[in-house]
Amino acid sequence: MTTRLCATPDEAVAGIEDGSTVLVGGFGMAGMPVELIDALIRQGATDLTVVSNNAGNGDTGLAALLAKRRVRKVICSFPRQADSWVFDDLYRTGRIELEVVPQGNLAERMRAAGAGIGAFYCPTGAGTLLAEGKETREIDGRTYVLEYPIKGDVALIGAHRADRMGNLVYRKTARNFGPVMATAATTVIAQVHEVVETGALDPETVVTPSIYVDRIVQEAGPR
Amino acid sequence: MTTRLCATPDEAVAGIEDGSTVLVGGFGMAGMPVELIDALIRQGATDLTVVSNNAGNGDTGLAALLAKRRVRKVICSFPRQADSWVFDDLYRTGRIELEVVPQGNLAERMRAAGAGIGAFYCPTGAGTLLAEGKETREIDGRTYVLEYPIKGDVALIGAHRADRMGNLVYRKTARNFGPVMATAATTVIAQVHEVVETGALDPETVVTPSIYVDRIVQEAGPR
Amino acid sequence: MTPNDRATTPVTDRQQPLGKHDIAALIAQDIPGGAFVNLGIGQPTLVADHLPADSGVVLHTENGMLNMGPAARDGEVDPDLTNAGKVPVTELPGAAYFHHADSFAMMRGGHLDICVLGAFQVSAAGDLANWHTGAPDAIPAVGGAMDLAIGAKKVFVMMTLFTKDGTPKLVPDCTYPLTGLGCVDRVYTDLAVFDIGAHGVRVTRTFGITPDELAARLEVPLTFAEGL
Amino acid sequence: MTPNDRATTPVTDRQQPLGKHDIAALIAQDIPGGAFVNLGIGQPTLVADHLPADSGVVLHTENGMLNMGPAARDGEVDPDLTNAGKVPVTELPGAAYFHHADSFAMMRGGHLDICVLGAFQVSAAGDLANWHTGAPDAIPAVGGAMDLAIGAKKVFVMMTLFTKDGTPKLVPDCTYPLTGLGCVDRVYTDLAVFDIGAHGVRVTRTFGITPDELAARLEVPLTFAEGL
Repeated sequence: MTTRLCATPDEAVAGIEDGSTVLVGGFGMAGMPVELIDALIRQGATDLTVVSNNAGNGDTGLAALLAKRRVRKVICSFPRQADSWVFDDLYRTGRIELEVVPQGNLAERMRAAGAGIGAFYCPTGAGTLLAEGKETREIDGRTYVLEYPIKGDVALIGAHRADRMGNLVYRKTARNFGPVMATAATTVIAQVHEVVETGALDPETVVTPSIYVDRIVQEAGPR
Repeated sequence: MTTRLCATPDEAVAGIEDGSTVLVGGFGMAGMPVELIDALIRQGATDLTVVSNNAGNGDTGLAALLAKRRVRKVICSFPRQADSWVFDDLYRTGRIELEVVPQGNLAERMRAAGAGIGAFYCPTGAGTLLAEGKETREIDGRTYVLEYPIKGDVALIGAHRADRMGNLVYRKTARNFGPVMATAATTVIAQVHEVVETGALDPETVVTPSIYVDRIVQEAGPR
Repeated sequence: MTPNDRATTPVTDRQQPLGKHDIAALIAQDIPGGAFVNLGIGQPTLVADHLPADSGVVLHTENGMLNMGPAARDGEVDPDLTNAGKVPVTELPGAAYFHHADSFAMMRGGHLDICVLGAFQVSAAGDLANWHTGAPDAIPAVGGAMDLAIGAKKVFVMMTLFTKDGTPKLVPDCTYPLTGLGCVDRVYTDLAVFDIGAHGVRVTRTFGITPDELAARLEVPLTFAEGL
Repeated sequence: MTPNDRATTPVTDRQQPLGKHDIAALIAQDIPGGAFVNLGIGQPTLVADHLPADSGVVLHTENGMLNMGPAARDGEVDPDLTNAGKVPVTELPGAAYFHHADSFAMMRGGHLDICVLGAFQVSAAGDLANWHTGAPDAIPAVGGAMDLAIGAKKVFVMMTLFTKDGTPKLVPDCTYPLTGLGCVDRVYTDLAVFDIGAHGVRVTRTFGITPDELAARLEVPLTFAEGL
């Protein structure tokens, strides 16, 4: 599956279908694929399930996607923020579904999807609201909750550099969910600060190997 | 848990107790912590369970540990090799136990131990001898086998460079099991080609963060 | 191996309740040198300001970093380098970056020595409630709290002992939705420090309150350390 | 997205059975450009020698590398760089290294387009037996075979069609211990190529054997591609 270098974010997000599950990288603004989200808004896919750590900030990016009513459901760990008014209003008026997932389960469930794990027993959340209705099991005297993979149709992630083959490196804490989401979606689209020639990245330092990356686009905007 | 820089491999392996489960890194000779294994032979711990991809080659290293009858059980994916005569003889004469584990399960079961996962459903081996007696479950029409973590009391691993804090980087395919084993054992001991000052490793390239490493020792021998 | 003990200067026991900076200083004194520590968002981040520069304490932030440095000052701000509260921070020599699944594997696998969390309530059995008020119109948001609560070797809570209206936050049973069961080891408050374990709830320090007053204001059975 | 189709020069159908290098060449022709491929230890590694330099095929080795290059020649040998058969190899531009859990996650998560494996037996249902002869004194050793068998999008088998004593290796049911159930998509042999799927076993090529002879020597029901 050869990685395609796209000229624009619009080319990169072409073909995303209504009803898709879209994994969106970033933790706050760090690693957030802003240009891809803006292109997704222009592209028009709707009835989406968005999987991301947060549920949008201010009026741009994910929040703008939500405001346009393109999102049926959000799966995230922390929707409530000082500036999450778009989500807050949609949620309080019953116009969006929410699945709150502990942040570690969010990451591990996507890893499981990428790694071919059918389900796993995890101690997080045992005995809490977020495990209600879920299967549990005692293992060596500890209670574990059975958690299932979260697989994406598409992942939109931000990275620092890509080579032309599609290998990715990240920068500092902007790495966050990108490498995990890249393993967990059928089509992985990366927005990068810079595209370099194949061979320019040290193979020891590649974080997301090219096998996981379908399309890359270099950011147009200033950082 | 501050990482301790040891002067010798003997200092590094001091205190390993009889009956321990010892994870031993390496795939063939790449990443094999030869000096630590030799020190473990001198140290004398016995009744060990050894977890490693192979079961020793020739008459040195792991094979020498086996030959001295210090190992009760081997958990590995591929014991049979052209030069695994020490293991072969012990096994055929009923003097050593063997648990054969698919290589991916070996890695994933150690990852689970390090990641706090109680058990996981995995498709590998379903319907084969290696899943006999194991719990299975259909998930989305596919059969998965329930696998449990493999936790070590001690891990002996080889790495390329350590900084004095204990951060590790590896070299090429010598990385193999080292990073996984480092997460899965109570006491992690790394033999490295070189110890550098803290700050000399690029934080983006650290593969095993210092939190996982208890003791490091620089190799005495030539590479 | 246990973290190195580090010479500490105890906070002098006060005749007055502690402020949040005093509580943070107290917690910092109880963190052994060389420990790997996660400081929850909000007040627990203040603990970092009270760790001696030579403590060797390594801070973890769940968004993928070990050996996090202090908050970034003007001119140091890097949008790619923040803590879990999304505040710009710095990196120290010996730092390491990793992705979210690796970061939470580290937390959930029991590799952190200590985490310090805020709380709405802590129960006598060490149950923690810190993510949800249970109010019907509240938007639930859990972040990494549940992972930290069950993952760290020791969980310290930093909170005021009473709400503004005087309701105790150390309670027989939590009435707010739980974050984790039986996970809290120690509770640092403005009025006292509590150890929680198989022995029950034991008061180890008090600040501006007598043991009798404390016992009278809490519904939790207490024992007291010698000398209190 | 599908791998790019690549212009290939088909192996001319032979009046003689293929040798192992011919089989390897045939498999190489069927690997689409840009595919991510794992070649099992033993004969499947020969396939690499027949991939055109401009194919864009990326080789994976389960001991933690993508974009593996050819075997190392004298002077290139690096003890830290081997393939899964522990043979010294080289790296190509755009290579990446990763640890064993990540490597097997890649395999088991369905990210490899094709793997090529040797076999003792393949059944009509696509069951694979390639790790254990079942002999009572055999020392079992599985390596990564079971992970590859269930993980790759397409599993190609490369083997002789008969053992040295003439026993078929394509069989109604495997008698050797299984590696994986229903996992084989295509079988390349010295005498014929077989597609296995819901349609049963379909012969797509023959080499030095007639369809009637093939049907007579195998106990597996066969269908034949047009023109055979």
